[in-house]
Amino acid sequence: MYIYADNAGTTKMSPVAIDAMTKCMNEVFGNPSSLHSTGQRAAEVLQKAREDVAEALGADFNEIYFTSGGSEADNQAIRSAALFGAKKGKKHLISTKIEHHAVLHTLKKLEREGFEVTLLDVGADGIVDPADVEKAIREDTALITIMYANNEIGTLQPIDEIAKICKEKKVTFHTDAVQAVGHVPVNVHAQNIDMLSLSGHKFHGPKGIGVLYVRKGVPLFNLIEGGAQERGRRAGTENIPAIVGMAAALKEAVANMDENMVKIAAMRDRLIEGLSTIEHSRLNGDAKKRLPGNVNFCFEGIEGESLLLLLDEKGIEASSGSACTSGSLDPSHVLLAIGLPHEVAHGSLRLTLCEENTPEQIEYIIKEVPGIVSYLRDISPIWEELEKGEKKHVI
Amino acid sequence: MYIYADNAGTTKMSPVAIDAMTKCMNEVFGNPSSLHSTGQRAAEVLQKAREDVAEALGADFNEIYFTSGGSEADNQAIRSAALFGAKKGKKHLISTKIEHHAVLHTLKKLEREGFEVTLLDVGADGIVDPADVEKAIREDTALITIMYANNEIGTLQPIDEIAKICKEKKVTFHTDAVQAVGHVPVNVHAQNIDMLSLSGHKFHGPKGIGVLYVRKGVPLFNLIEGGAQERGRRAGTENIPAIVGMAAALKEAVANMDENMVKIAAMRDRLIEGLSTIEHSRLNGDAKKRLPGNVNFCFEGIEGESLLLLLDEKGIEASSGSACTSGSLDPSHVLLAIGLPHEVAHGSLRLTLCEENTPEQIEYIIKEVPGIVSYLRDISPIWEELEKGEKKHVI
Amino acid sequence: MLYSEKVMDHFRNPRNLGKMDDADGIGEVGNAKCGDIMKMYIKVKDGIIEDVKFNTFGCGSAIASSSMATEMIKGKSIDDALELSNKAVVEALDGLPTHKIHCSVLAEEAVKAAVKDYYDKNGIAYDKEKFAPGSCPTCGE
Ligand SMILES: Cc1ncc(COP(=O)(O)O)c(C=O)c1O
Ligand SMILES: Cc1ncc(COP(=O)(O)O)c(C=O)c1O
Ligand code: FES
Ligand code: FES
Repeated sequence: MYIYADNAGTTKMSPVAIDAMTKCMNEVFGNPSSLHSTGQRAAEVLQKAREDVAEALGADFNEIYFTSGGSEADNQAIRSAALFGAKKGKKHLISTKIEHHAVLHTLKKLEREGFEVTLLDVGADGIVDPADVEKAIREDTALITIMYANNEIGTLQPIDEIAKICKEKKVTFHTDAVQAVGHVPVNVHAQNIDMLSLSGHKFHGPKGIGVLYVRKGVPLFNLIEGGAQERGRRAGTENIPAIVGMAAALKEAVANMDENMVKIAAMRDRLIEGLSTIEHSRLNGDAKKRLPGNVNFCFEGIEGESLLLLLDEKGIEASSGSACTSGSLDPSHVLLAIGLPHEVAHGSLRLTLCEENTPEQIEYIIKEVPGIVSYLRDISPIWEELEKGEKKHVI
Repeated sequence: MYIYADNAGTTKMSPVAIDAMTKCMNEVFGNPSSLHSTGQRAAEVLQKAREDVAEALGADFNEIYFTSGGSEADNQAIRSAALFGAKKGKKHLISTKIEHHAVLHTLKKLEREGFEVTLLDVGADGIVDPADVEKAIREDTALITIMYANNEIGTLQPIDEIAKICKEKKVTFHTDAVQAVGHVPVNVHAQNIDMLSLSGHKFHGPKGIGVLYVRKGVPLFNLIEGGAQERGRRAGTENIPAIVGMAAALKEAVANMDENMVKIAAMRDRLIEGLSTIEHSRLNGDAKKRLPGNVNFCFEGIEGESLLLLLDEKGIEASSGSACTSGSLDPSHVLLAIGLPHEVAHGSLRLTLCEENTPEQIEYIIKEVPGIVSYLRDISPIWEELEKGEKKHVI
Repeated sequence: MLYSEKVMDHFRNPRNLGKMDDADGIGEVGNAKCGDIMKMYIKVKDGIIEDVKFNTFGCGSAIASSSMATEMIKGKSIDDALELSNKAVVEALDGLPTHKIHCSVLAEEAVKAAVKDYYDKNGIAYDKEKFAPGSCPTCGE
């Protein structure tokens, strides 16, 4: 059996998106800045895609800026809000400890440039408390950036409450919704979101394309200077085929969202149930307030990478918060933030599902994981100590 | 007849590139950072494409950084060199007046941040004098950035001489080769180029993807922070399909370059000859030291946009340095830099050819342009004054 | 498409195009430096604009705006012609892109300049205020 269960890493493009994109590459190759028919045809297609994306987000089309992906959108949003804040003497930024590196590293850099950054803790459930957000706000707070849904443990943050606080306190609010858009309902206007980042390849759209939504009236600075594309805020010839492919995928995702959410969440819950029978395991992140497709477990006494490689042998493609997968040796900052000790954080497994997965696949995973976990524990000196009682079980 | 003659604006993707990309979207959808088979397959494909691109440029594969296009590459190269220069107290940057806005606007922004920028003049032939470059170098010069070939008038700059000067004077040299790569020979190591930008869609590859080549040992700073992709220097999930499509297009372009250059230059020269018979017209940029496919003319007494629209009616798709086409009212900074007065600079026509164009198309253009120019002159009050002798002809 | 069908129609088939040898008033506005000059000729009889012609150096919307403006004032009284606003021209053209609005301003000014020339030539007194050299909203000239 072959099971792709790493949909938070990236998704397979939907046939609808591939078709839209291929058609575009063949037929709408013009540069929308060109005056001739081929260029103007491209401009029309671009406008249509912009309107489709705006509609899917509950935004106006002129609040949509196409970027090269989620990382660029995060960088531009945060840097922009920081710079405009600094102009008014506001140099304080608020975020959480569980953000994606595109957010955390941008904040780290701004810190070196003289900004002050408050990174809020999250609870053991992986969720930030809106009261903590409110308490952290200062006179000089320029931006609050908090992710919509976490990419590792899938927890959904209380975006509505946080956005309301930001609105009351008149602080710009950005959310990295890369993992959320296309999977759970998002409506930027209704939810009072000022800025939002998304990425095409997380909902069966193409890679290398994303969106930064910026509410009308919120100033935006350029990360990439040059031509007057995207109303002068993002230079570079527009990537029409990818934009069209993303718009098609997003439309499809939103149209099928209700149905998919139910179907995927059912598989998720069965998978959580099945893996919970493994002793000294634990589900990371709140069991209910999480993305429909996210399952994240820790198994004490084993290390994530070996688990992934053995699963891969069985045809199960998953990922891990484990350091080794990312070239760094530190365990996941997200798992540490929810209070896991280092040695446990190393033994994590992330299975992220989509509507293409089947209940049969879930049963197969439930059948295969325990054996692999046992095997790895058998060869693990840590497990030996734990079993002998020389060390205490943490979970 | 339908003639696409705006290949400097963007090109139609080659079937080889579309196939490579579509195949990739269907089969190699993994995230190369993922450890499982699908991810590792993507990592292999990425590495192969990196090697192909490196080979086409005469670089090592670990000197290749994939970006979202030419603009991003230009921004990153210039900002990076400026920042590393500033660390050593070097805050002087040298460039020319005819660069692309991705370069000029980045320099303008750095100027506001405290850098000093020298923009060199070019001759009436649209070419910068290496002696001027040498004279402009100071103790505190951090970077020299000069384009390989101009996007409006197609002039090829004396890159070899300039790079040699930079090497001797130990100043980092970047070239925006967006218009050159795939069209004329480029070899970064042989030519002593430290940094080079290119963009996929200018040689029948996909949009939204480009390359920044950075010689080993030249430090590079991140424009986009986040994940550890591109050896930690450019965050964001790798756009494998576009990278593969670009690599395929570049390979194809390089393989056919000798043949295409001869074929395209012959059409270019015939087109220049044909348009030169129009009175009070002039070719912009050196007649020989120019891209094989670039033809750029000014016609006194007329305005570029109307010319483009009427050509489009005849099936000829071209572009103009005319302000009106770009949403700004200033005429092309390039045409002004080669000494054209404003009113003449408004009447420019850029025809940019590729190997898909045919000699029949060239004859058709030569047949159609004069009539349209006459018509526009007939209805132009400026032409009336010129003809009555109330104003002097400039060209 | 950048331009509406109306704009393209007036651009392709400009109405009242050409010079007029026996014009009663000629107005020229714009400036070659910024890429647009309009020259408008009017023939006036009993306060009515009997005929109008124009020549334009400029972009598609400049040509279409001048064409539309001539159509809108032909056969009208001078007073009516002076009421012609650039807004009306834009509306009649089914809209113009934002950065092209100034072309319609030029059309309005060309009409005014032609009328002013007619008044000057015929020694007719007029309210100078109304003809204050409108500075171009785009370039300020
Ligand atoms: C010389 C030059 N530099 C940079 C660019 C920007 O490339 P891109 O549009 O791929 O960002 C272009 C093309 O638009 C160009 O011609
Ligand atoms: C929460 C989150 N933010 C940002 C990103 C970055 O998106 P991209 O890789 O498209 O730049 C990702 C995915 O990698 C993500 O999961
Ligand atoms: S007169 Fe033409 S833009 Fe001002
Ligand atoms: S004449 Fe150039 S914008 Fe109208």
